Amino acid sequence: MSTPISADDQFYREYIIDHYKNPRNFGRLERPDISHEEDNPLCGDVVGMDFQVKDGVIEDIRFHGRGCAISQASASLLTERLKGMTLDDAKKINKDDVIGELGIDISPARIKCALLSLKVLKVGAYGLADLDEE
Amino acid sequence: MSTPISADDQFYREYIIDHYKNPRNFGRLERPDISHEEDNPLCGDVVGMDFQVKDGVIEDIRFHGRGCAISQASASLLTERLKGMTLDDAKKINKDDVIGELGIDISPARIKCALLSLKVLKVGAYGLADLDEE
Amino acid sequence: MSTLTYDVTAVRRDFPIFETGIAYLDSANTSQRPKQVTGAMLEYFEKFNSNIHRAAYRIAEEATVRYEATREKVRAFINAASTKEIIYTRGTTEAINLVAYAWGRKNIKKDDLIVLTILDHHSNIVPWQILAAEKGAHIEYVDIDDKGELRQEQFAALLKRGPRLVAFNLVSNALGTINPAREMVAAAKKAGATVLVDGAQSTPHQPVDVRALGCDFYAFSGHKMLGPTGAGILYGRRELLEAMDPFMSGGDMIKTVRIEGTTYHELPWKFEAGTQAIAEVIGLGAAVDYLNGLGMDAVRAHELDITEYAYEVLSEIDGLTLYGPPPSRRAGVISFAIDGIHPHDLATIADRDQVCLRAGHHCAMPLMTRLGVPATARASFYVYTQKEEVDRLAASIKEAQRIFA
Amino acid sequence: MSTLTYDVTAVRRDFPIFETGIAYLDSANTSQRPKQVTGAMLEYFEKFNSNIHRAAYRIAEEATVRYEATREKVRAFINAASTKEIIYTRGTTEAINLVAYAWGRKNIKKDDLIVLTILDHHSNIVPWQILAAEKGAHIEYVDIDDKGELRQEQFAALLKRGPRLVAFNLVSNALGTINPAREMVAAAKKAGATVLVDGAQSTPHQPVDVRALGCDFYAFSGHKMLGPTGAGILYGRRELLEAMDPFMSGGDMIKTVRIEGTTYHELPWKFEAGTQAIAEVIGLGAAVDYLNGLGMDAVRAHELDITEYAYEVLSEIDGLTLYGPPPSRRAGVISFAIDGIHPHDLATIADRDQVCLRAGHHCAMPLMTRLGVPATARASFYVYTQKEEVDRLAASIKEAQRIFA
Ligand SMILES: Cc1ncc(COP(=O)(O)O)c(C=O)c1O
Ligand SMILES: Cc1ncc(COP(=O)(O)O)c(C=O)c1O
Repeated sequence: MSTPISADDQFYREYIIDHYKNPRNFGRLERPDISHEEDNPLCGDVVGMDFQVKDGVIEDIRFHGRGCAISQASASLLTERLKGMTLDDAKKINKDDVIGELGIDISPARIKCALLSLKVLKVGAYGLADLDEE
Repeated sequence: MSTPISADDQFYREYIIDHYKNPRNFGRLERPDISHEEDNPLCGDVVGMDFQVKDGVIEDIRFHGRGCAISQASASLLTERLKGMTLDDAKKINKDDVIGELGIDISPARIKCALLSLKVLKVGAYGLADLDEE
Repeated sequence: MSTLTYDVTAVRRDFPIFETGIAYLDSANTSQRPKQVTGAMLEYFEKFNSNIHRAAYRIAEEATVRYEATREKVRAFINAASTKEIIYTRGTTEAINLVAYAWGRKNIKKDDLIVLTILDHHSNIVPWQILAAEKGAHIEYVDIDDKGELRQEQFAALLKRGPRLVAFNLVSNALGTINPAREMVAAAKKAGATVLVDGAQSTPHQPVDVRALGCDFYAFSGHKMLGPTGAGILYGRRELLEAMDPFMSGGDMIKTVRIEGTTYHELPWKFEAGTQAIAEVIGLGAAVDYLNGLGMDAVRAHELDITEYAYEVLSEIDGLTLYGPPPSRRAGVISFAIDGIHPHDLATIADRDQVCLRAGHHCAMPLMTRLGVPATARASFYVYTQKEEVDRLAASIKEAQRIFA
Repeated sequence: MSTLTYDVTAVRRDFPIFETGIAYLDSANTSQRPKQVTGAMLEYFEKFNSNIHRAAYRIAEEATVRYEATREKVRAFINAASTKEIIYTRGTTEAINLVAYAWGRKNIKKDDLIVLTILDHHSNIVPWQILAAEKGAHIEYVDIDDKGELRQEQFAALLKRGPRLVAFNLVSNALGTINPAREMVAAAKKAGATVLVDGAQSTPHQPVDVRALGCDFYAFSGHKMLGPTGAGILYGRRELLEAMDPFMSGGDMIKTVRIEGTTYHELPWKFEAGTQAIAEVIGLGAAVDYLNGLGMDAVRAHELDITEYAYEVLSEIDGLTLYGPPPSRRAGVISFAIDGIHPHDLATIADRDQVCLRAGHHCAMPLMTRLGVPATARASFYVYTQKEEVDRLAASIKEAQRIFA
């Protein structure tokens, strides 16, 4: 076999597993200003986010969903980053940021998992229909 | 080139060219007892035959049509054979007889040309719909 | 030929891809192809590459003979009555769509009932949904029991309602369930239905006899049975095919074309419009030869052997749930789940060990909904699968459990 | 690249079939394939053979990337705006049928006018005849003049009647006529018609720019442009494709399938149901690369050179009638007849000299009826054709004349 088994650990780094098993900001907000959910029908991943916004700042945020470690850890990481951010700054977050934050080498087949939470943000907060069309 | 040019002559033997250029029994009968025409739509060959039958014997026969040397020479040869034959005997003529009479090595692509006149006989005189189903 | 004499090592030597070191456990998705199949295609490309049926020169005759020879091979392989009943398609999906368009639009009427099953592949669901919507017909789905087997009493009840069409797969690609197709077809025919059997997962893996089966249509894909992509088969009973209008139209499926109108070619060519996948059909013929060389009974026995082994090995893993019936009533397909690990993560980790494992809904979303899971992991086997590959899968699962511990 | 630097001998070295000694003069029927194309297919079969879009392991990702890469290559090759507009089909025939079913059944209404031409191939006639019969629409055919060129004044008159659809081939496969497609499309669009261009004979032989052309649909076959059998292309303008329902349905073209109903995948996959011809699509990508390597201007220049030469050589033969326009206004296709010798007999005699010549109606029966002949002989050329092959054809013709003298 050409790839040693230890390569897996590089891919599924500990903090990803940690975010997957102990998701931050998991749950729902009672009265969100924005609430949006997206799914990836091909693999069944679901991510939804509730935002509480005041004066253009994301004051609180929760996510819910189910799916693979990549999609759920990526959502957890994104909520951590978004909390306290202005919507204007949040708008600037792009694919590379999200993938960079995951810090792993994502194969084409899994990239949609990694970007599902970003899609929720973009569509939910800015009404962008298609991530590819930004 | 693997096949010498003289091989053509073997294929298009002189009597085939002769039957093609000087077809025997060519034309129409005024009051045929049986008259039938078939075409080979793929290559446009047409052969039709008029039969005059008395007491089960083919007393006179004419063919008409157009097409390649194989189809027309084969029709010409077949009429020569049929003239004076009983319908019962004519019924026994099969593919191998017709191909044998042509006396040449016919490729699969041209076999339909060679057998068109036989089809006219079978369908016209016996109502067989499909030569393959005999 | 018994499993004892089945020489999987010799078989594997015919598949150059195994030199890459992969453990290929996704044959229900698409199979690998032996060099006999690619060789037959290359021979066409390099020795007699030309179009068929149209030309008067020798290489085109050779191509036509080889292309038509596959039809006879396939006919014999599934024991159809005539080569006129063997229609080339791109695969199962096109075969079923052909029936939905060319038979369905003519024969399915408002308020007609179509019976499918919850085990069916999207390719045997969506065409009927579209047809039903167009015609105002209804669809009912036969459910499964806890073992993943069709609820025959429910099927019997549906038949009482006089369905116009019954369509189901002989083997489920998602669970591996082997349906009692012969009994089901007989009951459906008795109830007056036209019956289509989706043979995508049965034809590659067990002996098939469409006449014994008694169905009206039978569809399968070459690429799942060692053949190349791009070639598959629709078998149809001659009376039905004769009565159908063409599906696609254009070159080759016609007898005469005139401004005033057109007459169609006879069977099977009536359904083969335009230049066909010639090289691929020739490759499919080589695949049938290859399978005949192994013997379909031996193929089934080998797969059963591997499946029993895999079932045992996987059963021993903690936190692993197996879906579907016991090995003796399933084909070489095992769907499973691991507690706390999403199938996609498992597949990704397995991939790092060069273990090719499928994760997803297996084009059977209604079944996934029924099972209450978004996806499963699936290992599937074929003529070249060896136990060592199952062991590699088990090792990958354990590695995933370590990472996610 | 000028014709002077075009090195046909080097090109021919890429085509192993020429080692058999054939003079292949039937490229309008199907082309030969270079080893770069078969090599790309073999690489798939032996290194990353797997299904696409469905799996999470690396070889499947590699297959998916290669498969989708062809889409971008094709997009650039015909200068489409987006890969969403590039749909894989089996060939031109399936592409046109797709439009006839998925666009035509929705948009063609009773008493609508469809304008075709007498130069069209059956694949661009029969689907419209069937659709017109189903809908109660009418078809009119633009006639040709004595040179085999479309009568533009008649076309203009038909456009005044406000056709719903205009469909014609850019290059006639039977006569080689290059139609003034840009002007025709512009006029048809101005008249409010939807326009389909059959590019089966243009795409392989000259630079194509679908946006400059301005048509709504453009169809062609991989197997006529050095690609394998089994893969072709439908280009469609995005708005039209978006508005269309799917053609075939099943695996992969869906987003979600539920018992209650189904949602479809986005473009281009909405139109690609079931396992596609993966190896063949990858081979088609290699064919596009190969043609780009030669340069399509150089390809056209080379073919023009051969065509002019052949035109001259054939013109000198007694009793030979040439059909169609002069070389500068035709593609590398020459249809002809010999007094007293049926085209089939000629082709058979040529075949004895290993000269592959087509004889027949070229799937253009309405044109044959119009010309008043049952069939013609046809020689057609491509990137690998050399003048010596034309000389061999001339020798075979003279031999046939000797035999039939
Ligand atoms: C002008 C034209 N249109 C359509 C076709 C049909 O193409 P295919 O047979 O590849 O579907 C052909 C080729 O035979 C053609 O020459
Ligand atoms: C049971 C079943 N039916 C239909 C299909 C569709 O086959 P294809 O994708 O070759 O058209 C498949 C394979 O994916 C299958 O497993």
